[in-house]
Formats: sequence, structure tokens, C-alpha cells
Amino acid sequence: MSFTVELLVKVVVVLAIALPLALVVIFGELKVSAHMQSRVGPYFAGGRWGWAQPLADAVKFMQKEDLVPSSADARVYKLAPYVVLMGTLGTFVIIPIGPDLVSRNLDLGLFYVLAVSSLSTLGVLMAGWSSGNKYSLIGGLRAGAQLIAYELPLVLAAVAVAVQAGTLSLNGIVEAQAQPWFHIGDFGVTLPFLVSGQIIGFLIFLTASIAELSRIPFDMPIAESELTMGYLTEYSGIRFTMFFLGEYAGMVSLSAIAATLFLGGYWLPGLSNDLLDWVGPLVVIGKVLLLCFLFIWFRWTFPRLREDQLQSLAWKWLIPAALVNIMATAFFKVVF
Amino acid sequence: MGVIEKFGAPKPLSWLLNWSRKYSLWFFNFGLACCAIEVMAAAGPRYDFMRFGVIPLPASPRQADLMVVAGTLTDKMAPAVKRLYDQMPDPKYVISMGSCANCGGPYWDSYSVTKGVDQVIPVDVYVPGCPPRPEALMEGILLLQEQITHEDIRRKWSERDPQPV
Amino acid sequence: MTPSPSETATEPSALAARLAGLVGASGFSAEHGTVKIQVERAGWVEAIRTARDEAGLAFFSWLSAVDWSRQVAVGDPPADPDTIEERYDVVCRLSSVASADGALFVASLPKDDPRIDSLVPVFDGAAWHEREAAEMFGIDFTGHPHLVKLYLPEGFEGHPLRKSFALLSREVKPWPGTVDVEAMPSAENREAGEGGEEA
Amino acid sequence: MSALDAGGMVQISDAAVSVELVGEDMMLNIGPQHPSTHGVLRLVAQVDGERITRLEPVIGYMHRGKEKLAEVRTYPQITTLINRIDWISGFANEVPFVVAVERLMGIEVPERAQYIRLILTELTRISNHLVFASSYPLELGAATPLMYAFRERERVLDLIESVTGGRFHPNFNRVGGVKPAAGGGSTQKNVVLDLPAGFFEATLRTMDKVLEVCDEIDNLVVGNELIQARTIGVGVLPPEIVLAYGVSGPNMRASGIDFDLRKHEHLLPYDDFDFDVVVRSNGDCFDRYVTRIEEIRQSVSIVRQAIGKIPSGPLRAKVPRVLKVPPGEIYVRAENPKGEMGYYVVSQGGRVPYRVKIRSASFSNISVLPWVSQGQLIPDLVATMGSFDFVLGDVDR
Repeated sequence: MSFTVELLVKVVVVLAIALPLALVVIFGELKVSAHMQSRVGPYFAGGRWGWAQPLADAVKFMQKEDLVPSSADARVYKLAPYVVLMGTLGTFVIIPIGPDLVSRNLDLGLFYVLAVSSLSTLGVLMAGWSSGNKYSLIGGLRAGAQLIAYELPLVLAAVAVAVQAGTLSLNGIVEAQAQPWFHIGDFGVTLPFLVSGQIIGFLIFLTASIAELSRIPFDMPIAESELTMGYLTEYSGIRFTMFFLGEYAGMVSLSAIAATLFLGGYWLPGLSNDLLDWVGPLVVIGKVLLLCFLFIWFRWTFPRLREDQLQSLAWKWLIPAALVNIMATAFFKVVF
Repeated sequence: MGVIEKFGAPKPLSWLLNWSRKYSLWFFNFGLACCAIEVMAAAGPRYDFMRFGVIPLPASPRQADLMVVAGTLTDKMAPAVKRLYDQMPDPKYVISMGSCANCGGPYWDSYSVTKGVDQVIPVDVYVPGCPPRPEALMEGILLLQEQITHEDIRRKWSERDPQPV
Repeated sequence: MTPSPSETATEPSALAARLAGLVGASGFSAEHGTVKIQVERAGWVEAIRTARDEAGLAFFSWLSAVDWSRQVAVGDPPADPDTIEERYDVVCRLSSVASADGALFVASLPKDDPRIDSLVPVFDGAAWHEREAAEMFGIDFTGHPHLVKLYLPEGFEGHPLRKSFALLSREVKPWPGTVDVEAMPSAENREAGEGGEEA
Repeated sequence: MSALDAGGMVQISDAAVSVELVGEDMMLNIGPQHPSTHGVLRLVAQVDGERITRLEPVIGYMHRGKEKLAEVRTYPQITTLINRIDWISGFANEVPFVVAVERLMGIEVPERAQYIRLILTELTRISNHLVFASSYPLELGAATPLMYAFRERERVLDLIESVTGGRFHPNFNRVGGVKPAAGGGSTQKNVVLDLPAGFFEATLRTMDKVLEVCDEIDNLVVGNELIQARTIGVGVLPPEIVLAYGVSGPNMRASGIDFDLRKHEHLLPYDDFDFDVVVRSNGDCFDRYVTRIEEIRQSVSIVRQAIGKIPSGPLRAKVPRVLKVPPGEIYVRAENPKGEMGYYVVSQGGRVPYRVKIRSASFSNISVLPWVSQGQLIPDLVATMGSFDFVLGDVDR
């Protein structure tokens, strides 16, 4: 197949996996948070179970008026959602969902992922500034400070994994986790990185990714009760849907990266290689949904941190811990 | 929506559009007085109007399409309500909840109360009561959803006021 | 267990006498358990300051006014109109947090010159109460840092709580306020019966 | 920028040194419609970055002119106006006014009616504090306590509704006692139904449920480090400011002033029960929150004791059909869940009062905001404002 056809197929497959998964997570958020709060959640949309609620939302938002506030800087205002979505969807390129089922096995995969995911920070700043509304300006600035402050722990936690796996390509990292750690008789026991020494790295990565997505414990940019939806205040209709989808697709992508780095990606102990071609995607999606449940769970239990507490947490706690973690991993790598 | 305006929606497409608007009423919590507590109770576990797809998520008028005016509208607050109504993107609906919002209610002779929200913004459904029980608000929402299913999106678009806010 | 209330609340008339002496009031009364101290307009701020410092009434409860006028645009006129001297009564309530003592300090202002000194130097909390009394009665509080409208919208003329301010909706449609007294014409049996329960 | 213009080609480094950075404050309008203002309070804040230099609350968006309307309504009709002032604790607003009228007319309220009034007031206090205990974490970002507290509050509202017929605007008080829970129509002329059957068992069951939700909220909110980080030491209110501004109720007791009107005023038979006044010392948002959770527990114990001791007897004293109150003035105050609620009733011997001054708690509680919010961040302002538990009907009357 020529290159362009193959490219088109890959783009379609990636979008076919990412966007429906984001819709499932949106529906999961509504339903799970409802049951956590002893409520029922969406029920009548889609016949007695409410599964069609995200579809109803999406189609309804398409009918909304295409509204650009007069005081907004129109070009930047219209461009912001695309930058955010691009930054988020770009990360699905290198996530392996099977031994050879990956759209592009870059050997600098990890480096690429972290670079692209910081693109959405740009989009958020553009949205915050261009909406011409004081609240979104404050929201945008808060977002800028927060996303940059949490980029560092995210990267450092990922570096520890790269040190332990010895490679930057995500496929390589998954294979590294597939090596048996020690043998009981002839059965090689393989442990995902989470268990084999990267427990601190996983916690830092998780905290940093919650902050990256600006979800509840760190949702200063969209602080509903202070800034009336922060940098999203002036967005409506399809543009708001893009941001909304961007947030949930970001949740899926960051939990996919966390699953690949720490939970052993498409690898399940005891599954042979060719079986993994079929079962791999299911395993990855299962781990992604598990991590998304964790995000949702955090969102509906914790209150919101204040701006300065957020920064001090990042600079005083997460980054030193991540550095110590890298040194410890390097030390163990050399000694054993 | 230019296509729909020119050619008119075929039956299944207009059903889909109405169905989606019916089951995804993003509710803009705009509580004024005592009825706002009943709206919170309606969002609570026992009544839970999220079952009908009324999601209390957005905090700004831009993302909302259902505005429940719950409480007493005073003359000082009327321009703010008009401004918020204008800020909502277009297929938008208003439920006037409580006798204060319907017609001034127990403050019919007060010097500072606007006698009814419909003097300021067009209202789709009136919910009587002071304060109306959460079930009454539910019935108001169902009535609104009933109206939406029989609505023609093209006529809805033609009546909107074009001046931007 | 805090002390039971009977010891803390000193007997109202005794409290009234003590306060009146302390503050140099021109008159006092203690009917229905409410201590009321009549104070001269000139010594208003001084009286409140001594009440706060010496008498221990440190809690600033509220400040408002009463409009005494003979003919009334709304509601019932006073019991015996001719004996009422037309005036505004500025009423300030102080109470103590150690016991149940509390007193109403009243200063009378003539209708043509409704001016009194502001209590903001003594109690900062008085600012809002005085702004409300100013816009509702048209009383001018000299020395008030920021005397602008508190409740009413900018374009509102007139002072609503004055007895001369009529309620327009009632002029247009005089709602039969006395419906609860006359029995419903249709309910004949109600006529015969004892008139049923009041609303 | 004068250094630059005067010097023409002045070195940028010198310019930076001599030109002092003049940042001008941004006027942020936390408008009449804002998720964190409990209704329609507008705060005009002068903001330097996110730090508030000056805050000016603009109120009056909910001003309905109740004091003027009270001058055109007969005494029984005023109770409908009055229980809509503080609309979360509807029943508790009526009690001081009705007691004021009873004292003016010299009517002795039967013992059973006083006990029913006390039970319903405490149930309203529980419902009010449950709304506060759930809407305050919502301002800090946690939405789940709202649902748990509202689930139990529905049970408390069912109790109030089974007795009075209304959820939180019951209008159940009559001058001289409590509305005999019967139609009073011609068919049931002499049958005076008392409290509904099974009311006491249902109340005791609900009280256990309320205590359960209190413990649930305790470990979900009070024990939560993030909430402690957001509220401890934020919005501290020293006692002298509390006295100067007239802040009352749980906000006052959280700043260390041990004063509860239930212990000092004799409106309702609180002296027959032993309950202790919840006082905490350092007056920050966290203490104001915990004071109210503790007060729920006190109210539950009061209701339990009241149910045990309720006497039998008539529900309402003999009162003439047309109420003419003799001329006189009286000020009666009571411990409303939000603070000191008082009515200064001036009667000139007609069916309609000459003047009714309503002393509402939230009006004074809010007047402290400009003082408290100096130098605070916006999230702290939201946290402090929420901790005062005010309601706009109370502020604007």
C-alpha cells in the first residue's frame, strides 16, 4: 500500500479508538459519579440505561449557535480548540496496543509523547487570553502556571522508567516489562514496572497527569465555583465540545501512557505472543478504563487546592521525589 | 445550520435533532431565591433530574441551553437576567419556576419586584408553587421535553434575534 | 454549662434605670421586657459610646428608624393621630454577650431637618445600617464615610419606608385585605357557623 | 515612563531601574450571578493579580421590601412574608415574630404548642446546617457531600412536611400557639387532630440517620487534608470585629464568644433540656464549619429529649377571631440557625402593625466581608464567604 493510504488507515483507526473511548469515559464519568453520590445518573436517554447521553450531548452541541464574543480576538479564539485537540490526539500515535499493532514505533517514542502533550498548554493559554473576559484571563494564566509546573514531574517520572527499561521506544518499554524478573522453577515471573521498583514514579506520574488535565484536586483553570468555567467561560457550541472532548481524550491518552509505562501495556503474564495480537487491544483498553475510573474517583472525593498550594506541591515535593526516584533506579540498574 | 434552513429537515433527521436537544438540556444553575433550594433538592439523590439528561455541569451561560429562573426577580436584577439570557447560545429554553418568577407572587404589591420574568425574557414553561416541589419542577422539565419533541428546528432558528452580545 | 438565664438577665426596669442614669438619658421605659432609652440628638454618639464602654453593651445589634406621622398613605394610621408629634425616631439596639441584657437607644429628629451624627467611629458595623436608614427614610448621617444607596437601584426616587410613600400596586388594584374577616358570601353554612378558622 | 522620554536614548537597563513597576489594579466584578455567591450578591473587587486589595459588596438584588409590605398586612398574614426571609430555615423565622405579638397581647401559649414549636425549630436548624455542611465543600470543589447531606435532609423535610404540610415554608405558627393540625372546617368542627400518628418514631429513626451522615461528612470533609489546607487559618475573625459588626450565631461562637440566645431568651422551653453551646476559639473557616456540624449533633440530642418530655394539652390558646393588638413596642430576638433573628414590632392598636423592623443575621454577617477579604486570594475569598453561611433573602429582606 502506498504511504498515503497507509497513513489514512492509521489515522482513521487511531481516531476510531480514541474518540469513542473518550465518549465512553464521558458517560462513565456521569454514571460513576452518580452512583458514587447515591444517585442514578442519565437514565432515559437511549432507553432505560442512558447509554446515549454523550451522543445526545454531541448532536445537541452541533446545533448550537456559532458564537464569537465581540470583544474576543477572533482568529486566536477560533484556533485554540484545534491546538488543544491536536496536542491530545497526537499522543495516540505511538501507544502500542499489540506486539506489532502500533501506528508508528518511534524509537524516541517517550520523548515524542511528552513533547506533543505539552502542546495543549499552548491551546489553553490561547483560549484564556483571546476570550476577552477577565475570568478566562485569570483561568488561562492559572492554567499556564500549572501545566508548566507539572510538566517537569511528569517528564522526570517517565525518565525513571526509561532508565529502568533502557530504551525510549514504548514497544521496547513494554518488552522490558515482559522479561521475567525471576524464575520459580521454569516459569518466569514477570512483573510490570509498577511493582518492580517504580511505585513512586507511578504516583508522581499520576498526580502530575491529574494536574496536566486540570481535574479536580488541581482544577484551578476551570474552577467552577470561582472563575465560572475559567478559560472555557466564553466557549460554546462545537468549540466547547472540542475542549470537552479534548479533556476526556487527554484523560484516555495520559492513562494509556501510564498503562504502557507502568502497568505493562498490552502484556498480560501467561499470554503467548500471537494470542496477544488479538487480546492486546482489549488488555490496553481495560487498563485505560481502570485508570480513568481512578481519575473519576479522585474528582468526586477531593476538593480543589489553592493556587499557591498547588505550586508548592509541585516544586517542593514532586520534583525532588522524582529526582530521587531516578537516582535510585539508576543505582539499582547498575548494581543488579 | 444553513443547510437545514434552506431545505428543511427530513423526518428522521429532525427527529434525531429534537431527540438530542430533548435529552441533553445543559442546565445553567441560576438560583435567585427559595426555589433555588428546591432546584438543588431536585438535583439531589431522591429526585435527581440528571435522569432526564438535565446536567447541572456548566457554570457559565455560554454552554447552557436551559435557564431555570428560580426565585424573585427584582427590578435591580432584571437587566442582569436579560443580559444572561442574551449570552446563551441560541436554541435556548427558559423555565420560570415559582410564583415569584411567574407573576411576582407574594410580593405582588412590593415597590422593587418585577411582576413576572416574562416581562424581561420569553418563557417556555411556567411552574406554579411557592416553592414548587421538586416533582413539580420535574413535571415542568417533562413538559418542556414534550414541547421540544414536536418542535421544528427551522422555525426555531428563524425567530432568533441576530444581534450579538 | 453556661449559667442559667435567670441570674444573667438583670430585671428590665432596673437595667433601664441604671442605663438612663449612666447615659444621661431624657427618659426611659421597660414595657414588655424591652428596655428603651430616650437620648438627646446632640449627645447621641456619646451615649452610645458610654453604653458600649461602661455598661458592657458591646454587641452592635442593629440601627433603624421609625417614621411617626399623622396621616398615612399606606396601612393603618396611629391610634390617636393628633397627640403624635411628627418626627423620625432613630433606634439603635445594643446588647451584651455576657448576659441577656440589651437596650434600645432612641433619638428623635424633627421632620424638617432629619440629621444625626453617624455611629461609624464607635461601631464600624453601623455603616451599612445607616446607609439603609438613609435611603429608606431620607435621614442624613453626618460623618458617614460612604453614604450611598444600599438596596435600591440607582434610578429609584423617594424613600420607601416613609409613611407618605404609597405602594402603587395597591393603588391600582386595592386587594381586599380584609377578606379574612368577612365570611365568604357563598358559604352560607359558614355564615351560620362560628365563622371558621382564620387564615 | 518619564525616564525613557526625557533621556531619549537612555540605556534600557537604567530605564528599568528608575521606572518603578506601576501595575494598576483590575476591577473584577464577581457579578450578581456567580456560582459561589449564595444567590444574587455582587462583589466588586479591586484585584492586583489575584490578591484582593479592596472589596465592595453590592446588595439589593433580592430586596423585596418586606418591612414596607408588613405595614399593609394583618398579623396572621405577616407570617407568610416572614418565613421567606431566611428561606432555608423557614419555620425558625416565624417563632420570634409570633412570640412578640403574643407578648404584646399578653397571651399564654399552651405547653404542648411550645414543645412542638421547639421540635420543629430544631428540625429546621438541622436542615439548615445540612444545607450548609453540603454547599460549603461544593464551593471548595467537592460535590459528593452535597448529595449525602441532601439525601438525609429529604428525610428531615418529610418530618416537617408530615406535621405542617409544607417542606420549608410551613406557615404553621398561629398567634397563641400552633395551627391545630385539623381542617377546622364544618365537617371536623370539634375533632382536633394532633401530630400525625407515628411522628415520634419516624423522628427518632431520622435522628439516627442524621447522626450517621454527620459522621460520614466528618471523615469525608472535616478529616480531609485538602479541605483542612484550604480552610485552616483562612478568613480569621477576631472577637472584637465580631462585636463591632454584629456578627452572630455560629460565626460568633466560632470566634470564641460563648453566647447562645437559646440559653438567655425564654421564647421556647430550652431550659428543660441540657445541651452545651459549641464554642471554638480561632475563628477561621474550619472552625465555623466544625461548629455547625457539632450543632447538628446538639440539635439531635435536643429533639430526642423533647420527644421524651412532650406534655399533652391544647395546641392553641383562646384567641379572638379578629386580632387587634394593643398599642405598644417590643423587640424579641431568637437563635435562628444563621444567627440572631429579631423583630422590633411597633403596634398602634390596629389589625396591621405600624412598623416592623426585621433584624436578620446574614445582613450583619456579610458586612464583615470587606474587612475580612483584604489581601486575600480569590479562592480564599470564596472559602471565607461560604463559611459565613448567609442567604440573600436574609441580607436584602
